[in-house]
Amino acid sequence: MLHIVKKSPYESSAFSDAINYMEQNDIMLLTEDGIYAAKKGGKFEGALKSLMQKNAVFCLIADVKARGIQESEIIENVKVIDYKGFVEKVVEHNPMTWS
Amino acid sequence: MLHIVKKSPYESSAFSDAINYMEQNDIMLLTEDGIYAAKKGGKFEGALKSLMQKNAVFCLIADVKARGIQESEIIENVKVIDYKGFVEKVVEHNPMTWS
Amino acid sequence: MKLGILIKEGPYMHQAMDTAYNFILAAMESGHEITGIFFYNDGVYNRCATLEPPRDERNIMKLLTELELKGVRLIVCVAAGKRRGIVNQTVCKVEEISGLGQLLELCITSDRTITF
Amino acid sequence: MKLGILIKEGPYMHQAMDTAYNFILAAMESGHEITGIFFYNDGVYNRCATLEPPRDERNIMKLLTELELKGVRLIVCVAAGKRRGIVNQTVCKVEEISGLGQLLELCITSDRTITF
Amino acid sequence: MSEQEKTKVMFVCRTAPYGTIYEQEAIEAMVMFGAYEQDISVTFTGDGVFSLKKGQDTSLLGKKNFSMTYPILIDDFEISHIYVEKESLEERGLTEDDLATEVEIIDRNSLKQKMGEMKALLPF
Amino acid sequence: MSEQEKTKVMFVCRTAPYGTIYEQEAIEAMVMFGAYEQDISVTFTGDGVFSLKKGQDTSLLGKKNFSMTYPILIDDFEISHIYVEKESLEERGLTEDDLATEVEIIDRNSLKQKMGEMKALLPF
Repeated sequence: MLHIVKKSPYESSAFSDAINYMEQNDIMLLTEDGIYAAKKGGKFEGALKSLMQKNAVFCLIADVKARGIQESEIIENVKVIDYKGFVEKVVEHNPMTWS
Repeated sequence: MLHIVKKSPYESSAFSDAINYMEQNDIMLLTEDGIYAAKKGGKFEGALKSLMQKNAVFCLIADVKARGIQESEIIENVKVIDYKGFVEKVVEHNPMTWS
Repeated sequence: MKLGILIKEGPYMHQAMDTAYNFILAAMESGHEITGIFFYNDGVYNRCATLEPPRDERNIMKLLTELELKGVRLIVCVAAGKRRGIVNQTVCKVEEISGLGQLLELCITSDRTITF
Repeated sequence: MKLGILIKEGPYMHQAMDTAYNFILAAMESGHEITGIFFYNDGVYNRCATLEPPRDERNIMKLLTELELKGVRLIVCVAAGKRRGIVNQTVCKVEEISGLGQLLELCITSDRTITF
Repeated sequence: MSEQEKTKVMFVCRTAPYGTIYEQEAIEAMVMFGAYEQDISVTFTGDGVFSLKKGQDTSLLGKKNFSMTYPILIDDFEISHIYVEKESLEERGLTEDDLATEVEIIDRNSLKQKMGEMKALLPF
Repeated sequence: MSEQEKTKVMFVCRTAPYGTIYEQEAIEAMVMFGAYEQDISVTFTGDGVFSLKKGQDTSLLGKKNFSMTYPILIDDFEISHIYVEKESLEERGLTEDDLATEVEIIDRNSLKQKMGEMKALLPF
């Protein structure tokens, strides 16, 4: 499954709820305000790194740039993709949206 | 000040944000989905009790009843008020809404 | 006391308008004056004239119109309304549409401004 | 692949419709088929015909109408629409209004259903 | 229609009732979906479990009490399963006795597996 | 108008930009309020501090980049103060260098005091 997280982890439980539901081979896409979970030095860096020991995490470049986050500020191993990459992930995995 | 919390503490940061902003003599009103913070046995019972050592906490009876919570299930010392009581609190304190 | 009301959420979607309505009734019963209700953000949808909720459900648009008949001033933000399609043709009463200055006016003339 | 889209949030208020729009353009460019866009909850507001956003801002209603001209089917839930005032007089195109069965139909006929 | 041909759709209800309309409009969709002879299931997780709390009385709110619909979803509206996540109940201090209707209480791991079997997941 | 006669109003911005419209419509209100010669201040706390992150580029979203307005709020639009809460910045791994404009970074205790002096608080 593809778990899409679109709320900020600081104000919503969407991110932690999604983590709770991730199985082996599942992947996560951070979009909209969800991308704050991927920012280096934030409160959720540990949770994301721990998730990435088993699951791949992606974030949407359009949302990253809009929020003024440079690619160098994204936690290592989080893969940056565009809308076409988003489509590919949906083709590969059944999506569930956490908002 | 009167801090009005209207989101569930389980899904939103509104409750903990409001606590961070409470000064001596400030009071809190739990309304709408905020009233889940006042339920006995829930995850936020400790945080609410610790807050109540210094600040008074109220909850709105209409929201409590709608959600099937009995008055006996409300954490002790949380005062149950009706809409007229809500108005009185606003008259006594300048309101700030956390949603 | 003079109370100003700011509504930031649309009807039905959030409970905000329902809570505000019950609060306003209670305030008026207790003898307080409502200086006005300002609709901003999705709050402007509360004054869409074509709401048709199921018969066993409250009609928020009509409840607000009843408040207006009791003398409560309703103000729909023109900018937030245009962005969302709440304009002359769709709003309950064209006279309700006004600018953001009215929100500041509410803050100035009310003893308390409360946001729902 | 056949992709069905569910929109649960209104225009401008949430980013949902913007993300969905960019996703749909990318999917079509990649050769996928959009089986339809179903508007539910506040999503029905996206099809309000009277939106007038500022000139330097995107017009979500028009962007959706362009998708429709490219063959994408738009479906506004009749029940959610009536509750919110998005009815025959206010919706872009009366033919778009339909029942919840169409959402299930999308789930059945699409390889993937994605919610925004 | 044979079981194999049916489309498996799951409502994933994550929001508390009354604070927003999501849960109410989710029920309206469940009731309609039931008529189409597919395999529809409903899951309550996170704050969604509060929707099943018994004793709801909305008279002071002026809103409709829609919790009466849950007990008849399976028999009258052909919903296949109603699941409630054990961990979410526990975190909120709720037990089976708190629930307004009989449901299948299952743990998160079993739920993940069921979600993996669905053709479409509809979050509310 | 003397300072004493002015009404003190504070915008309390708690939401991140772009995910919702709150921050954009808050700015639209700030800009209008500035014209009325009252004492208007703006506070960024919680996720609101993300609104001030420098380098915002919304071209791929198709949305308007409204962060250009912050640097001119005080000079061009007569806003009295822009406050940013220190604790919220730290929790999000942000420092003064990350901000798009010069603002008053103050700690939560000082902010509470300022909030207590307001006639009206407008949360966004």
